[in-house]
Amino acid sequence: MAEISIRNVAKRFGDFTALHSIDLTVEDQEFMVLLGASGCGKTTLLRIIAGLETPSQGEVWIGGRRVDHLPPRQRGIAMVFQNYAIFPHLTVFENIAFGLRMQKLPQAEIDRRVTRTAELMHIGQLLKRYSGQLSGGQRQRVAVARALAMEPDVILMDEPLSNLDALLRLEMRAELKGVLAESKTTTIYVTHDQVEAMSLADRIAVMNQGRIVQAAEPIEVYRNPAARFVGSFIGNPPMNFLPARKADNGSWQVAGVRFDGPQAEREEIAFAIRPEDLHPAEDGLPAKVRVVEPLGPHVLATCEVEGHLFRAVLDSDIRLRRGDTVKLAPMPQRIRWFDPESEESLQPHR
Amino acid sequence: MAEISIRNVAKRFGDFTALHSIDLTVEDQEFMVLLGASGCGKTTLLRIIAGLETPSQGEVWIGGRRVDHLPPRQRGIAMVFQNYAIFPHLTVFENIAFGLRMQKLPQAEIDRRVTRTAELMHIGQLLKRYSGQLSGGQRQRVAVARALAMEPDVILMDEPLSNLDALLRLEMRAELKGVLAESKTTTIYVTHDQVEAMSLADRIAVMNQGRIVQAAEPIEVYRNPAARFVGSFIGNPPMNFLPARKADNGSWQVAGVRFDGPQAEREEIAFAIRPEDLHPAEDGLPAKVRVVEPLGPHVLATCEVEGHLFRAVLDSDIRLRRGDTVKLAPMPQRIRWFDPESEESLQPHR
Amino acid sequence: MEQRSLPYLLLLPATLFLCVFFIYPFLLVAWQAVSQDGSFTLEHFRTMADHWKFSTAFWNTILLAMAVVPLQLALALLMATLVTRMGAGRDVILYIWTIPLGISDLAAGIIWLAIFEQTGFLNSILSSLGLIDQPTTWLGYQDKATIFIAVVLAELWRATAIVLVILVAGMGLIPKEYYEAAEVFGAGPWKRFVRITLPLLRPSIQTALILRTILAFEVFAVVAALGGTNLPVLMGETYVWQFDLQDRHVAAAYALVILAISIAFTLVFLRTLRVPKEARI
Amino acid sequence: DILFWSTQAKPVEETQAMREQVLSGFSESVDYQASDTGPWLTRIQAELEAGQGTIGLLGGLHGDFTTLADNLVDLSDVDLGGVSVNDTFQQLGRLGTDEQKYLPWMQATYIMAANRKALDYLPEGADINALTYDELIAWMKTLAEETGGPKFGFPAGPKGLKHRFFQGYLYPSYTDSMVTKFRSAEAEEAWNKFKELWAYTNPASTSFAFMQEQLLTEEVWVAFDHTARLAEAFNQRPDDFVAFPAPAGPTGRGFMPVVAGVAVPETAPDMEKAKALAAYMLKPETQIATLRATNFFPVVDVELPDDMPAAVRISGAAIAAMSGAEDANPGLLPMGLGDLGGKFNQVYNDTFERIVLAGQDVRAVLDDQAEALRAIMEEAGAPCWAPDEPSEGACPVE
Amino acid sequence: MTTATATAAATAADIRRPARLLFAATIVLLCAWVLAPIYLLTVNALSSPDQVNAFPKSFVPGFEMGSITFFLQFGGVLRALFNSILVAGITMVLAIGLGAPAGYALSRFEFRGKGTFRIMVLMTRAFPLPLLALPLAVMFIRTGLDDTAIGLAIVHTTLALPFAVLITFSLFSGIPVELEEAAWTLGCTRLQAFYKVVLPLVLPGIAASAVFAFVISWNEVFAAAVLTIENRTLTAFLLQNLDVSPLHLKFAGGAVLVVPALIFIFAVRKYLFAMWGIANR
Ligand SMILES: Nc1ncnc2c1ncn2[C@@H]1O[C@H](COP(=O)(O)OP(=O)(O)OP(=O)(O)O)[C@@H](O)[C@H]1O
Ligand SMILES: Nc1ncnc2c1ncn2[C@@H]1O[C@H](COP(=O)(O)OP(=O)(O)OP(=O)(O)O)[C@@H](O)[C@H]1O
Ligand SMILES: [Mg+2]
Ligand SMILES: [Mg+2]
Repeated sequence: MAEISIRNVAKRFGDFTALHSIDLTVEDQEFMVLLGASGCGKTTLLRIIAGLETPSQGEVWIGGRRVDHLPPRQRGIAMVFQNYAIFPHLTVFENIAFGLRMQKLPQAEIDRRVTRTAELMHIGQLLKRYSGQLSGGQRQRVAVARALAMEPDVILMDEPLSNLDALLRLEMRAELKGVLAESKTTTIYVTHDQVEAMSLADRIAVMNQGRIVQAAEPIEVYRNPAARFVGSFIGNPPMNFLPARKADNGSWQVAGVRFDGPQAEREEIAFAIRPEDLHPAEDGLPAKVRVVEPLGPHVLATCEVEGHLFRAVLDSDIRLRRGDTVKLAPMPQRIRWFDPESEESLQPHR
Repeated sequence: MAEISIRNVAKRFGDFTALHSIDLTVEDQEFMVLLGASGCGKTTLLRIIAGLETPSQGEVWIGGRRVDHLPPRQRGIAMVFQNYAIFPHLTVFENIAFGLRMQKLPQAEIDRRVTRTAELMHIGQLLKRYSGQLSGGQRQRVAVARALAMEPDVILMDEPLSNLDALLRLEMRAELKGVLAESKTTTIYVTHDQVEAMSLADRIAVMNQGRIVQAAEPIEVYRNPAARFVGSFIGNPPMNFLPARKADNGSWQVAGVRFDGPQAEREEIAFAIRPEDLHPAEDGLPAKVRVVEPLGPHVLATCEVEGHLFRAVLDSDIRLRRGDTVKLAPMPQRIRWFDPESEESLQPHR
Repeated sequence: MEQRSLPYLLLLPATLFLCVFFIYPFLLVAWQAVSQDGSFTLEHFRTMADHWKFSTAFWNTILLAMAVVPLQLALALLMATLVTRMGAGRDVILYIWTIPLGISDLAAGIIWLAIFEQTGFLNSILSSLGLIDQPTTWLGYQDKATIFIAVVLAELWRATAIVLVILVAGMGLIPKEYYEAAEVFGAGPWKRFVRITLPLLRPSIQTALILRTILAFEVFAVVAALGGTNLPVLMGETYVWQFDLQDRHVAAAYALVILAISIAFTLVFLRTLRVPKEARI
Repeated sequence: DILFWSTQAKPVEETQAMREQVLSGFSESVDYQASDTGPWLTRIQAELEAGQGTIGLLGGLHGDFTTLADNLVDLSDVDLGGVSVNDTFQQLGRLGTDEQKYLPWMQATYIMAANRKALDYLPEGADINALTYDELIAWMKTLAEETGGPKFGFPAGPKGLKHRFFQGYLYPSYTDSMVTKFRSAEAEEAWNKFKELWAYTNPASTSFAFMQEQLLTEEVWVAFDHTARLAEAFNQRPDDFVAFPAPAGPTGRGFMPVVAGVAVPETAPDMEKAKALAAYMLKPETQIATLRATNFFPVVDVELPDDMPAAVRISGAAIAAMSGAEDANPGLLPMGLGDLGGKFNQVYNDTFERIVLAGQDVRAVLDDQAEALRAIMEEAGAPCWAPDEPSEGACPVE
Repeated sequence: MTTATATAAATAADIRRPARLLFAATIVLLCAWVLAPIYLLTVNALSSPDQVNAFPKSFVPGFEMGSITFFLQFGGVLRALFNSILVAGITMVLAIGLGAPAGYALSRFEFRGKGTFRIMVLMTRAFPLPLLALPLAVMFIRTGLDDTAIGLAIVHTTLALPFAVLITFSLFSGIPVELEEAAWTLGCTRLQAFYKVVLPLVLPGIAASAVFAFVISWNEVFAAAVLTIENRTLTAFLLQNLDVSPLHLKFAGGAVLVVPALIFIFAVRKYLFAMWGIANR
């Protein structure tokens, strides 16, 4: 049982508030991914959970125990640091074995676990090296292996795969997911790779400027962003936003096109659509093409609609050139609406 | 004029050969991206160009000058380090200004450049902080800003955006490209993000185990991998490979399906197709679905074809379940063939 | 949280130790400086200050420290830098350079006296080179300047090793990536030294400076060996008052003066070489 | 074990000789420890303050004991087995009290030594055994001029015993006084003479402590020092060096004996053994052994055997010539000063440093230092001693 | 370019021929500067009294062992040597044992009283020991610590402690806190993290301050002379009166005093520089 519950936690560094009142519960065995802009407080939150930073207010509970006053070692966690923190005076083997030795496991068990996690991380042949003799990605994998070998109740990972190439990453990601699920570990995982987030997460918590904006299942976060920020942050490229002016019959006028929308006591709200939910069609939004970038099977067209940036991911068969104007129609069930002031979602479809 | 030319460079660490005879020319003002698996020698190569590591053999030329015996500072380069190497005793401002002060630029010019690059990297409000007060991504941006501020002839960047969130990254990427093009800088850029590689690179050099396997334009690397490794490394998910047995009329038998193929004096060669170049069709390869992962607009289906791993990226409208068998047809013009021994491409289409 | 009490806990053993074995006897001695037959008086300080040798001893001490300590720091920095740039043989060189560490001030005084004596090694060399035909007097009472230089040299020789080892240990902890970054950004060896080594070495430099300065204010054996009575220093005067003149009160007053200037300089170093918390590695 | 805690016989060779040749004859084993005055005094003071200790017997110079007088055991009841001890010294050992605070142990004095080479430059008609200060100065002048550098040596270093020269030699020879005429016109002349002599003195003298070294290295050719501190020169090269009496001035040939004594602190762990050891130290055989070991002369009546070391023979003859001279003017060690002895010495040292080294005006310095001297004498309340006329109450400084 | 290590290789390009020559010359010169006086000491220790007193002095030893043997023949030399090592050893342990935790606290925590503690530590070094010796001796005699190795070691520890505290402070300041944090999350208590992660990294520096402690104790005469009687240390036993001994014995004594200390430094040399092979981070 290792449910993590963060209650009303805040952290201030002098004048600067890195975290404003965070509330978050991670279920036992859940895989929670933290997503958020650089500097939004992800690392700080992890460090507070690990007990490396004292919260300025609030409580942290792990497995039903209040832990804010416990030292890190008594919290039953393991952590992968953003910049690895590999011990320079120990070999890779000893780095991975470090936590196990602290638990006074028998040597045979240590060997077994070290070898296993090292193999998992594809660093089996580096066990005798020192960190100064490793590449960046290799170091990072040592850091992950070190945490995994602990087989803790809770594992905290701060961008553990950021320095790996796509292929390895894909593989590691799958391995990680498998291993963590098998060992029933509760995981909090910071990443800025949305594909990673989507494919690993049971739930994603999106952070913005020291606040948690939405914590939900990946597809939910992707499809139904709770706030404009989430839509604009998630998705690569992110959601497009256009102003919508109230028209008659509860419908809204967007760039000269009418759409059904939510009931709202506003003159203007925000219309939102993901770039991949667009297709060329006669009744579409008039978009002036600015840049066309090939993305393998698709093209990313960066356009302008009534002076607003507007991106579309289209099939690469469609021929587009700079300066063209195309009509892009959104898939109706994928249109989302946001309040312009609170920036929260106006959800008519549910 | 800052063409970089690397001639027959090798690097050994004791017994271990990190680079085997590398030959690579980067044109003046070219944007070259280095791609390769973790530990393949990218950082080592950059460090040799920068002069931080002495090659065990070979020559390095920059702008027509042989530079192997020059110290780094006389090579006219700037570098972004994989682990940032932000000076802990200096503020962000002074970190960015460091190289400029070395050049004894007037204070006004320093202020101007620091402010400009800091703004570019969105760290304008952090100029008074020390590195200990920055998040990982912020540090990384300081490292990039420090290199950009130098306005060097050659800039070497080792995974400069790896710790940034997707959105910021997208933005930074565009800014970087713009700034570097404008300032006519020759760039070598290490990344493991293929999208980044594709969208930034004039040419991509793919490295494998200390060798350069292919150096060509992005679309070429993507579409016509020079070696099996390139295909298996690039693309997310990467190319699928299946064994092809010689049939009559110069055609090849793959998983019971016949394809036209190259002339080759072999009994068996490798058939290759990218996951996104597949679509369900009656005459397709029979694939047994193992895992289905949603990827936003698409699904990634991990299947098995005659016992071989086989991935397909399909439209999310297609309903698939674990255990189903689907017939997946490759787009004929996208099929590639590789020699099973040399692993090099057999290019019948050109 | 244990965080709060932990530092105090860590300081406790040292503090207790010092209270029993230093503070307590120190207070007894300090009391002697300001008391006569059990009542408070500043008479002893007056006696001390009025003595004709006091200001000479005071300024000699300060001057010596000002000459020796910066030179030592510079020399040790040079040596430490050389050591870090050395490949093979580094251990041997470093060992050689730390040899004077093991030599007491008493022995150092003897060695250097043997060099500067009239029939010493310096004159022996000079005369065998034919540069002089009569042994020159280096340490005569009129040669205050040569005596001063001789003392500086001897101290430089004897006590630079301490600074060296502190600095070498400190330099060993500076990650080399910072040097690489500085190199790439155009810093030559000298600039790297000034802009990277020195600031990152600040805690070590501070330590070395403080310790050396304090020790410099206590110089005695070497000065006495080379300078005899010609170069009175505070520590020597303390001895004289304590044992020759048998006036413990004035001796204690001298000791307090040494303590006071030591603390004054220490405070200066602590201030000027402080590393802000956020700027640490 | 009896711990013999001493400020004498400090040079390692002498310490070793004390242990092996002098104290090995005692019935108990003796741990002879010689140390500088600093540790010596600190240790005994600590034991006295703590009220318990390990030191059985103290050995030191007359001056070393003055501060400790209150805590020393009366030794008048020690059975000396019939040896007759020099009266003057025994008197000094009372430290101005009625009790025998220390027993005289050994004595020495200061004499002159010269390299034979220097004798060639003696002024016309001068008798080396009856030199005057003027002749000495003339001699040194010639030497300095002829040999290219000053050749006189004087132990003016921090460990040198220069104050005894001023107290017991210079002052008596010119003023027939040590204290009373401190600032007299004669004293002024004495200092001026000394300044003259200083001009031909090796300038490095301010770091000299044991003149035997400089004599041996021939840094100086003629020197004034304690007999024990010249011994090595005579022993190593007896044929190269001569000893002769200190020079004479207008008021005679001033000289001063130095006496070392043994005392028992009240904290001695075994009083009887300590006293027995003290008595042993005064036995004639012990005294002769001590002479061999330390070059300090006996304080009891003994017949010296013929096989004494060269230093003893040579300096013994010079001492005899000095005390037997017609114009001999012996003085005594300061008495009754208690713990002001150090400051008393300092007055002379300061006067020397200011007049000779710092080159200050003689008159002014004398006036100044006379005040300090007077204050000390008054604080101590010590009556005059030879060569000053005995006084009622504190010895006056005129 | 055959230089082995990466650092050496990286900087190799910097040091081209004239610079390289200068580099080597400086090293040689500095070695000579350190070694020459030691050499002279040895020459004289191995010469006969006549040779020592001769002028011009000879620069090659006469290989007369007389003076050295004189010292080695002293009864109880071995015992005194043992005492010296014992006392210095205890001092080393005490100084590091008390000093390192304090240095750690100073480097890792911000807390009230930090400045006061630093000053107090420095005071011990800034106050002349001979004055403290009396009250300490009284205390020791009363408590039975007098004339024991531990008692003397305690006094020497007060001398060595400031070194230990300040040097370890500056060393700990050079270790990234993150490494420690990683250790905590891997199940270490603060103490365990300290000795498993921090300690190995600062070992050279710790060794350095241990050497200081050892040497300080080894060379200390005053307290040793006052506080040990039966259990004399070598310095107090043989050599405290070196400066008033004949010249040839001064040199021999100096050599006898120096050699064991040099052997000690040589022995710990590999700890001093043990970690150099491992790059940081
Ligand atoms: N000092 C060294 N001693 C021994 N091997 C080393 C040393 N430095 C690097 N290597 C090895 O050389 C290979 C190349 O390292 P390099 O740092 O260039 O990799 P990279 O391509 O940058 O990898 P990454 O993407 O993980 O940063 C790695 O296998 C690494 O383990
Ligand atoms: N010691 C500190 N003092 C002041 N500000 C700090 C300190 N540590 C962190 N911050 C600030 O707090 C904010 C949150 O930092 P944190 O490291 O948690 O970001 P993050 O979400 O992990 O970012 P990244 O993805 O870039 O690693 C940042 O803006 C950072 O500048
Ligand atoms: Mg972070
Ligand atoms: Mg790398």
